[in-house]
Amino acid sequence: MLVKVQQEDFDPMAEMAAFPADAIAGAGGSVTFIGTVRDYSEATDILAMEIEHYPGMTERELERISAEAARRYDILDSLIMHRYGRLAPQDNIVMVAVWSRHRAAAFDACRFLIDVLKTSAPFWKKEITPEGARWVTDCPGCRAGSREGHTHAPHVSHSHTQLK
Amino acid sequence: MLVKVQQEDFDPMAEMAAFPADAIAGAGGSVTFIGTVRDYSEATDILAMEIEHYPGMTERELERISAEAARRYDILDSLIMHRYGRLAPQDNIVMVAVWSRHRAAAFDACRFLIDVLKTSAPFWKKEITPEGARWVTDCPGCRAGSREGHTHAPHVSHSHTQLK
Amino acid sequence: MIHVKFFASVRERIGIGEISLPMPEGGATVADVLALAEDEAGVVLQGAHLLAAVNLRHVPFSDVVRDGDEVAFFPPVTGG
Amino acid sequence: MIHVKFFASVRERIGIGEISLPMPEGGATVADVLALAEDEAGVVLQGAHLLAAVNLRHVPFSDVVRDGDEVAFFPPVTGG
Repeated sequence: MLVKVQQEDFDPMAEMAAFPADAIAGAGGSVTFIGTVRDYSEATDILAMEIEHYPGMTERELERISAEAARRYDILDSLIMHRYGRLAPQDNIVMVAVWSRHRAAAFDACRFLIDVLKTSAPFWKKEITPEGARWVTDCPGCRAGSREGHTHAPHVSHSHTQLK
Repeated sequence: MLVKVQQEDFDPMAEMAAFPADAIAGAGGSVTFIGTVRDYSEATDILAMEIEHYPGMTERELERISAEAARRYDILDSLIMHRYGRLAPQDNIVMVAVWSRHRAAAFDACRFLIDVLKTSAPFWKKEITPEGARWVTDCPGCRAGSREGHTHAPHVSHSHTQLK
Repeated sequence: MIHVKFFASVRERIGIGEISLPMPEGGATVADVLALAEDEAGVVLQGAHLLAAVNLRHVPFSDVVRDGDEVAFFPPVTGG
Repeated sequence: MIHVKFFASVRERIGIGEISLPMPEGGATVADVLALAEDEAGVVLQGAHLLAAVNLRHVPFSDVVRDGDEVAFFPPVTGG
């Protein structure tokens, strides 16, 4: 498993091509999620996106969920890349690639990784709009990609109430 | 939606980068499945893979399932590429890319497309092994990517019994 | 005429890639077309796992064919 | 000492990125550490949606901290 957290842009296919070949020998396929900066948000234009992160914890958390995916699913290996710093609309933010012998495991693991990443990896987005800057404050479960109901990831507890 | 059936190799990310930008404006992400030629099959080495197809019907069928995916899922657009002819181990055979505003739809649609493609698009694989050439004859449902039980795609009927 | 095509292992077994057959008087189903082509080839595809398409669409063997149709027979697909 | 870090909107609200606090005698939970840091900053993060981590791991606010720990507070994450 490989985790990269960096400011620079990345080329998803070049990263996949550079992945250690022996780790994914026998793969029948790969599933890749690429997340990009949207150019709108609740009826406002987005000029840029600033991503803050918690150095050290981000890598640790991404490695933890990669290991968890390898335990849960019959995959050969995985790659997670995530950027921080100032990004422009259309820029790549994140990619998750998973290789497996049989594609069902790669689909399941890729989806698991991006879902869990979004609720547990310490990154925070700040949208720069014509009206100013504002933190993206959605509750993480609400951003889990579905319009239907959701539950919060059980491994992350956070308080929605007063702390004192 | 875009469908390409070709003999030449392809670069998945270059194909995605070349996809009409206005069709996928507003995308929050993409999900891509890339299928490659395995180098083994039931304890036999694979030297090459020959893919026969039904020209005309392949394109038509891939367009049909692309339209079906667009009806079923809230996606922005999709791209399917599939090769035919003689391929070497590790070569790309197929790619399915789906763009959507919210990632759940892209995951669902990508998986739908590759599952249905494998049971309905008229391609046939012949493995070239040290012992000779042989057609891959798996029942399509059995190749649907899961080790668990499966059902055949309801839109494709085929007979497992004597015809006369 | 009915334009009949065979693909992959089915093409190899029947020994014919394409053949045109006169449209049977009184009509014909896809299954009838297969039987006519088997007679022509002198080969019976007994027990084969077969799919059929008419004019590039998957169809059941019970579908009726029309003069000028392209009817194809092939094994379960193994692409992707 | 306890090494406390704040991130994103929580860092902006409390006005502190990092602060080191003496380890309280008699022990402390993560919630206690937050209260101590709030006292230090003169800011109360009332009603905030907060996550906490100790030594780079997500933890509940009831966890006990040890001398030398790095304790971080931040809003629900919004990466990906």
